[in-house]
Amino acid sequence: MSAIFNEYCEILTEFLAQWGISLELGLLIAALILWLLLYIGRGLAFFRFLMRWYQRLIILAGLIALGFWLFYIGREHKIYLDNKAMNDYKPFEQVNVSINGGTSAELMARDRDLRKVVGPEFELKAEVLDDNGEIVSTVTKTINLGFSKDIMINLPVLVGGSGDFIVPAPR
Amino acid sequence: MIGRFIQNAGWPRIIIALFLLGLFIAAPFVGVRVDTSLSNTLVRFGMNGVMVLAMIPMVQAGCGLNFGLPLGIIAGLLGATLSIEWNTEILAKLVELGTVYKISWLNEVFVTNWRAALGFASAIIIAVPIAAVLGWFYGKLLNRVKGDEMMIATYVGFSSVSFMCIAWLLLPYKHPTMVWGYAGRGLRTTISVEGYWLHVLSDALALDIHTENIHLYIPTGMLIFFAVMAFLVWVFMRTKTGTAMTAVGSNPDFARASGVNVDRMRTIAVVMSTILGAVGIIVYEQSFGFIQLYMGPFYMALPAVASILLGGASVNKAGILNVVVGTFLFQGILTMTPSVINSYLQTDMSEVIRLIVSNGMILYALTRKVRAGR
Amino acid sequence: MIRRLFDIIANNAVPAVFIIISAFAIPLSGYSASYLIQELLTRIGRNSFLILSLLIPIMAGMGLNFGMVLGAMAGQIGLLFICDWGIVGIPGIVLACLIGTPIAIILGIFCGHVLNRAKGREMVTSYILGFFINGVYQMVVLYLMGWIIPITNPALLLSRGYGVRNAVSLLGIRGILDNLIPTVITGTQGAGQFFNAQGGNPFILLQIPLIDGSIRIPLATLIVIALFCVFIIWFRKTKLGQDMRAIGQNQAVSDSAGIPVNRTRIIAIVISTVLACYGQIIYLQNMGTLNTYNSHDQAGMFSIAALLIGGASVSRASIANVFLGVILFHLMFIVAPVAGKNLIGDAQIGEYFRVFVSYGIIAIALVLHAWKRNREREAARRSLRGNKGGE
Amino acid sequence: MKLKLTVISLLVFALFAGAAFAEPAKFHIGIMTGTVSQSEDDLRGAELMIKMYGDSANGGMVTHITYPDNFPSEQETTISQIVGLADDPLMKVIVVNQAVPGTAEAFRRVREKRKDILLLAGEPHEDPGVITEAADIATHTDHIGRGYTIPLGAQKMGAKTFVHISFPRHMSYETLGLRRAIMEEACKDLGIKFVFETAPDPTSDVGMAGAQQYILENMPAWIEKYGKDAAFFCTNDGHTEPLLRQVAALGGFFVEADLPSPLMGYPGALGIDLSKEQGDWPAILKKVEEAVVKAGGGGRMGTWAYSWGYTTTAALAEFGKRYIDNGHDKDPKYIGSAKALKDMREAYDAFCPGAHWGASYFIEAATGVKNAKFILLRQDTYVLGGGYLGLADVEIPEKYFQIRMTPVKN
Repeated sequence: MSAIFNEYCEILTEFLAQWGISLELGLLIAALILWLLLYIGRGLAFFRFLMRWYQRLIILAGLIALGFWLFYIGREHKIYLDNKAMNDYKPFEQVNVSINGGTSAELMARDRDLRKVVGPEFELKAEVLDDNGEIVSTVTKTINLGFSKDIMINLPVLVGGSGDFIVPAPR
Repeated sequence: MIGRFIQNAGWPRIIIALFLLGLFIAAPFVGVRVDTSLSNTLVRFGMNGVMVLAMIPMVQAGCGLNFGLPLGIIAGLLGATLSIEWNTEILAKLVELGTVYKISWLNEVFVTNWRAALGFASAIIIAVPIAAVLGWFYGKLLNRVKGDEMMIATYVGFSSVSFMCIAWLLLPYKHPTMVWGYAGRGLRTTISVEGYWLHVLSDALALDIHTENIHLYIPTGMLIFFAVMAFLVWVFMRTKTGTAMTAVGSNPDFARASGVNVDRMRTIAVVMSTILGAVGIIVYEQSFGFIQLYMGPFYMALPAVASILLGGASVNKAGILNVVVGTFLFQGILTMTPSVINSYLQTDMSEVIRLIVSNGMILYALTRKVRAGR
Repeated sequence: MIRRLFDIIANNAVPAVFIIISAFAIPLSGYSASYLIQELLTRIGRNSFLILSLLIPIMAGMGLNFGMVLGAMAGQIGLLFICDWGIVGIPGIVLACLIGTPIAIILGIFCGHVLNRAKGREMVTSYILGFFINGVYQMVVLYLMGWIIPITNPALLLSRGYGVRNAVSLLGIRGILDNLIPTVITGTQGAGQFFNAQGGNPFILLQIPLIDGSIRIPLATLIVIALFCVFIIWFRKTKLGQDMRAIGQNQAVSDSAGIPVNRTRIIAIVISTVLACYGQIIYLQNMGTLNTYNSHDQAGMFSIAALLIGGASVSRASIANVFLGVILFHLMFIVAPVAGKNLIGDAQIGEYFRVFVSYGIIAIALVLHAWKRNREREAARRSLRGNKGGE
Repeated sequence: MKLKLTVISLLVFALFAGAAFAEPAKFHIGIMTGTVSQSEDDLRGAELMIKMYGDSANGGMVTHITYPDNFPSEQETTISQIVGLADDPLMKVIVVNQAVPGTAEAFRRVREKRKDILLLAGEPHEDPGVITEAADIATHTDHIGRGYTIPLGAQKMGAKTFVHISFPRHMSYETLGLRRAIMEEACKDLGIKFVFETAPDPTSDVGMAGAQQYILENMPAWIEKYGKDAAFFCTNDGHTEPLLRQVAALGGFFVEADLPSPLMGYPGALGIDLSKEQGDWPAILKKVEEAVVKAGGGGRMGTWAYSWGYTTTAALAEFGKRYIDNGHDKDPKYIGSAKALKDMREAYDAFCPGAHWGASYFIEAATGVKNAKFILLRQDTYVLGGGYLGLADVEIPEKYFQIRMTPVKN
């Protein structure tokens, strides 16, 4: 059962992806259309303000929840990538960072760069290079931002494996 | 007694008057001079008074508030610019007249001493016929759209202003102080009246006390001019035509039944309003010092409308007292709020406060229950 | 017969004049067909929602709702918040609508109450109301935001610590709805070139041999607008819609028939205000920049002008009027300045001419309508005289 | 029926419109400026270009259009006008001066359609980051450099005190507020006393007349207080006129106006009739100079010899023309290079025989990042009755780029 559902989700994702719409968004649009249909189906109940108070309350709560959800999934975050010394970690000669598979930022020692991501979660891939330009090590990490806004990631700490690689963003 | 007074004056006026009084009292504590503020209020009262007066005939004749004031203003602007354009010619003509009729004092008095006054008078003399013609057409138009005058007046005003934008560029003005420097044609956005008739009314008989402790300036001439205009309107409203006009405004059916030509009365009222608007802007300019063309007159109707409403007029009833009280209160608020509130709060909120107060007043008047009519 | 002729002229004069002006102006401007069609499509997507929001108050006999700028302001406040929080994409737009809606409802109820106190003068009252609320809006945005209302993004906030900047860039939601379903029309040759310029992003491609160049179609926006048109058609048939039309015909009769006149009028204005709020959000997502203190200024003015040019009157307007109006009015906007320049050789005269026409046309349309209504009233009075007299 | 007819006729017209004119010029330059009532100088610059290179309607090179007077509310028109320029297949350069709000969006739309058009913005109203993300090059008066050069000029002229006249609204503008902060710092370094004086805002209720009156009345007191070796500077164009009149009559120095031009303040202040000069800048300057010397202000009052708006329109168009002529459009590294900066300077110099321009790239104070698409320009100050001060080539010390805007202390 769940296998069929997963497959269906995949097909749906692929189908939506050709227009650049993510699955969540597609579901949102579907929900909206459904809501609109129901809304018309209910006739003028909403306009006449004849609904019982708890029905209104539920709708209100639903709208507020929708607001929070939109806030959560639609937020754009600035991700500062910092290749500087912190704690005992030394900056790398060069490190290439790509976020969500996008174009990679090449950071020399003591460089700082900026990338923007939309949504609460992103995948970061950091490739550390040596003097000859060979990839020494690759680290992939999924980071969840939750409701926070901008962050700075200290790459030496991240690659070094310590947990506290997230630093407050500069203002 | 007090109840009656309140009823007569109306709460909004009392509140605003108290607010204004409060501002005057608060002024010295935030470092604003009361005497200069009072002088400024009086100057602005004189500048705007005649334009507010232009509301009366139309309101009384039942044409509603004259949102089409820009039409009158345009006539005034034409008069003002033409008087400068032809300034030398006009003066030369007068000298010629003087020599022909052998009136030697004419030359001396008019051309040397009264140069500015003559320029000012010529501006008004040119503007009035233009205003009358425009007003006549405007009146004819408004007669066809009874009931919708105010909205249509607004757009007549707007479109005439934007039409004149083209005209200012194309009219064959030549005078070097008025046309654009490079091209040698087309009028400038602002034209200085310095050297022509700057402050010709304001400084006439003006009381100017400028000592260490007191800076008081009273533009007596301008105030007298306003008083004369107000008196003329007052007299006119009491003539036979004037009373007929009022009758048309308060009950058109009754007026028609008693043999008054409603449309004619309305046309006369509109012509009068337009002429007063034209004279009003010239008075305004002589004090302000600049003729503002292009989009300058665009929103000029709103302060005038707000003033008369603030003075207690309604959409279909207005008198001289409404004009005097309203203009004083409105201009007083305009002068005092920026200086006092800004000094107190250290911000520039005056513009916003003006928007809210003036439009709030108009809104209040429009939503008041009106006597059954029309 | 003569009256019928007069009616026909009064009903069609405005669109006819515009078609004639356009007929001269389009060739003079020298623009290519693909540019004109592209611009018109963009403007249909951008403006028609705003104009459609005017229809319901007209139905209820309240004239042209100049108070729609209230809704536009509500929409802008929603946009300011999502910009501050950094919400982008479709969620940003929906969230802006969600924030704007309650503000628009409150403003709409206020506007409805005010207009109920000014029956017979709705238009001029709502016009002044727009100015009044604009003052309040400026107060809120220029002084309270960042001081009492939390706004922290330095890209929005004036450096003095309170008040929002004059121009706010809406890059996060720019063209999001328009490009949701990317669609393009090209001529037979243009396709490959356009595909290259796109960098290989997927889009729906239609080929029409007549066209040179490529035309992007804001398909999703057009679908939203189409849905909204369906809504209006449906709404007319509901009980509430019927009530509104009855009130539009005659208030006294509706009142005695048991229709709550004042309440229904308020609902009409509330719907219009909320829709104007969404309309402004759609408009600004296309524009890409928000002029904090000016973007709403002309929303009402231009929407009304477009509707009137489409052949609508103060008491009667249809969906067809909206689209014809958008096309004609904006065609004028696009070609007039350049045509004026090519004709007279002075760019600014064309510009002033455009401004003059947009104000003048409202004046003419209002005059024609009032004139016609007065003639009808006069005729009615003449036929009634002897029975009751008066109105 | 009616609707159908109109739609059909519309389509017919649209097809007709396809037929464009035939042009002999190889490429076109589109120029957008304000109307005369908005900004006359900008428009006259465009007219100069039409005179030089011909109107594209008659086979020349230049297409000139204007943005609406009411540009804050009518962005839509501004945008479609600019995008309309890109409809011309020969269009290779678009110049917008001043780049009013909406220009960035218009440029983005042009970019989507045409990658080959050079987009130039003069005096952008939008933030540097916003405009340069869309435009190729934007030029702006150098509010940072002039924060140093104006006090330096005052010192060279012999001033001991520097009086900065402004009001809160202007001081809340990023550029003006920042310049004030830099001036204060520069004065400290140059050994000049810096004073801030407040005057009424002309857009407030006192109006222009009241604001000018205030300056006229207060100048004697200020001269008395700060001495005859005080230099005066005001941020508002309206204040300039009475200030100039009083400086000429009473003493003190005036380095240059906020938007310097021989036409800025001088004709009004000294009653100069320039109706015969009509756009001949050297002649205008000469006449203004004579009037200033006659009024007793020789050697104490300065200006830019050529108007900023006028030169910017012309120079940007000229830069665009050279860019295409010299084949720089083939070189992707050209924009942002030292060569481009030099070429821009030369384009400006081309319209200002005798005067020189200083040009530098904009550096964001908060991040220290150089913006290679945003060029700051300043013209050498010309002292009437004294000649050029040589400020254009002055190197601005690094520290002034780090200064942040500070609140005004009254």
